[in-house]
Parts: sequence; C-alpha cells; structure tokens
Amino acid sequence: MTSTQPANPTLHILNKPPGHPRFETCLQAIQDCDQLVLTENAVLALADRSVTLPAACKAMKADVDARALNEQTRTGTIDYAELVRLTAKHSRIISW
Amino acid sequence: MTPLSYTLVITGAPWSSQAPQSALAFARELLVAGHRIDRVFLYGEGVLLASALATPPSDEVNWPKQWAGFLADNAIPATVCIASALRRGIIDDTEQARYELPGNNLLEPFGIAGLGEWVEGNVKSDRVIYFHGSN
Amino acid sequence: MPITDMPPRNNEGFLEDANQWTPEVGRQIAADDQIELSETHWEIIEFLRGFYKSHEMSPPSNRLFVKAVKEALGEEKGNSIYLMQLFPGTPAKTACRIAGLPRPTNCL
Amino acid sequence: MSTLIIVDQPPYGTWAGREALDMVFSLAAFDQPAALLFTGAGVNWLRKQQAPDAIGQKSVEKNLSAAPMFGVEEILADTASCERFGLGPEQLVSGVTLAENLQDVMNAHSNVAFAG
Repeated sequence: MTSTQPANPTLHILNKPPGHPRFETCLQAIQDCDQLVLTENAVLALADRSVTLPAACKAMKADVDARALNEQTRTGTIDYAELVRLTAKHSRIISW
Repeated sequence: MTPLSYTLVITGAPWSSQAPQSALAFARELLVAGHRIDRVFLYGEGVLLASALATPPSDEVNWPKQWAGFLADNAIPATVCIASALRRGIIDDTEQARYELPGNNLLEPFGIAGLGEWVEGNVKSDRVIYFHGSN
Repeated sequence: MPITDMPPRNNEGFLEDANQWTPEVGRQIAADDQIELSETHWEIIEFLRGFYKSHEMSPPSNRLFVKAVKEALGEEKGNSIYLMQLFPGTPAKTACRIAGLPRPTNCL
Repeated sequence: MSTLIIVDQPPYGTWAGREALDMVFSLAAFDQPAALLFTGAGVNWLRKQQAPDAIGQKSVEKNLSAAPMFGVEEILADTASCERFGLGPEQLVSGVTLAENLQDVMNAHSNVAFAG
C-alpha cells in the first residue's frame, strides 16, 4: 500500500461505546469528506468529554433518547428514515 | 430517488446486543422509502435470532418472532449461515437428520445455507449493511 | 478382501475418529463408493491429507478444493472434470471421506 | 470490486476472527477479489508458532496459511499495531504486507467489512 488513493466519501456507522478499540479505530479512519452516524452504545460519545467528534456527525435519536442524552447538543440527531437516506446517498458504507 | 436493493447482515445476537432491533427498525424504513431488501443474512452470533425456542417473558419484545413476521409479511428471503448455525445449535430438519440430532429449532421463514448467499449479496445488491454486536 | 476391524463411521460414511485412518481403511471406504483407488487417486488423497496436516482444515468447499489442487498440482489436475472423474458426486466430499478427513460443513 | 475484511479481535478468545476467515475464503471461492487486514489486537493472529492444543482449539496460524492457496489476494497488518504488540519481522508469519496508513488501505477497496 504505497500510493495514496483518492478519497471516496464514506458513511461510517458506529455502534461501539467510547473506549472500545473499534471506536478509536473508526475515528482514526474517518476522512474530511466522510459522514459519521453514532448508533446504539456509540451515542455515549455525546456525553464523553474525552471524545472529539468529527464535524459531519449525527446520532440516532432513538438511542439518544433511550439513554437520556437528549440534553447533549454536540451533534444533531436523526431518525431511521434519515439513516436510510444517508445509506442511499453513500455508495461506500462501513459498519464498525 | 432511485430505489436501491439492499442485503442486510446481522452478526449481533438478540439479548446480547441491539443489532436485531436496530436492523429491524432500519429494514422497516427501507421499505417505507421504496427500497428493496434482497436478503437478510444471519452470521456469527446473529444466527441466534433464528431460534424458534427463544422465549422471553410475555411483556418483553420477542425479537425472533418480530423478525419472522416482518420477513413473512414482505416475502423477504432470510438465510442463516450453516457453519455459524451448527456451532450454536440452530438446526433445521435436514441438518437434524444429517447429524442425527434430537431436535430442530429453526424459525420459519429462515432457511439454512452457506456464505455463498452473502457473496451473492455482495455482488448483486446496491448496498450491504451490517448490524454487529456492540460489546 | 474387506478388512474386518473397520473403525466406526458416521451416517455419511465419514470416520468418527480421523486418527484411525490407514491406507487400507481408505481403500475400503472407496470400495463402498465403487471406487478402486489408482495412483492418480492416491496423489489427490495424499495431497488432501497433507493439506489437512498443514492447515488443520479440509478445503471448506468444492470450489476451494479444486483451487487448492490446482495451486499444488497444476491446472491439468486442478479442474473439476478431472476431480469429478476420480471422485464422483461432490469431489471434495467423496475425497475427504476416502482420505479419512472430517465431513465438510458445507459452509461455502 | 474488491472486499477488505478487517480482523481487530485477538485470536482464540472469540470466534469472530475465524468467521472473518470463512468470509474471505468464500469470496475467494467465487473468484471475488478479497484481502484481510489485521489491526489492533487482531495482529496477534500473525504471531509465529502458536500452539493452542492445550486450550482445545485449532491453530489460526495454520488455518490462515491456507489463504494464499485459495486465492486470497493480500494479508495486511497495521504497522503501528504490530509495534504495539512487539511483532517484529522475525515474529510475523510469512506473506504479510505491512500497511502504514489505514485510510489508504480502506480506500483501496470498494467494500470494507467486519465479521462481527
């Protein structure tokens, strides 16, 4: 792997909590043109002061509400209809 | 919007992960939006979603039943990976006979097959979305 | 001449314990499939047993069996027609049974 | 169209890595270009001379060594993870390509997936 490949906008769907090795790897792998969606345990990142989230980041509303994190305003929230739209828009999707 | 075809892969088990419920919420919205689901493929721990014997208390959601109803209502093919299933005791009548086992427990309309069906989804579907455990 | 102390086999004819395999046992399993083992059969059987020893697995599908034979013995032998003639049915399954290897899981 | 399967879980503690291996083998069986990337604790798959007899499991080192025979195109390992777990060139199984940049590896494949 020597040549730098052109960036292809990728949708990253992350469900691991902060501190999970894959949470860290996912944040490292995100490029400027990418979109991140936090689902399930990953929405705890909204409350975790040690986490720096990328600009293009949304959290699943159902998971945020379930965990009483709706006062946290670090990212916007989306519903499943919007998640479907994001998966249709991105030809590259990685579920972490 | 152009309708797209999707393969959904579930690798997280019910009651040890949220994967089956997130996948179901997503699958329902896919159909609402006019997309097609080519196949649902259960792999690894995800095969436990196809157990006909899972019996949660009556006031809790029965995820295998919910999924089975959704698949049947919408005529969506659903495959359980055979190697993952045999290891974890998810058995249909064919495998029961082959391995001379005392019973079978595969929930309809799930079917048992190999990873070839996942490869096919990789090649043919516009999108393949994975729902993993989160531990 | 059938051997008298044939080790136990499962309902599809695979040895219950792969360690009990001998060339004589292999010959007997093949005879049950109406196959008389020739040198060309033994070449594949020995390849499979060697493969199992090196990788602690049989080729997990018929396609991968053909690929592995091709990689090891060349295109002339690593093709499904050649292997089908030697080991009728599903070649990987028939050959594994004769070679005393575990029943493939039909995974792929 | 090529698929990258990522293994980030260590061997033996769970079955996820073996199931990743089955995925990459089945892609190869159908002549689909496929590669494996080991990263994080997953690089411990690549340590030479594993002897799992006493824990009653098969050697993932030996299982993995079948990959080239089946036509798996590349086995990659994240350099930083190898350094973290003290895996120098002498400790690594043969046939592994070291990768410096995860983003480049992922961008080189049209599909990227984990087994679980």
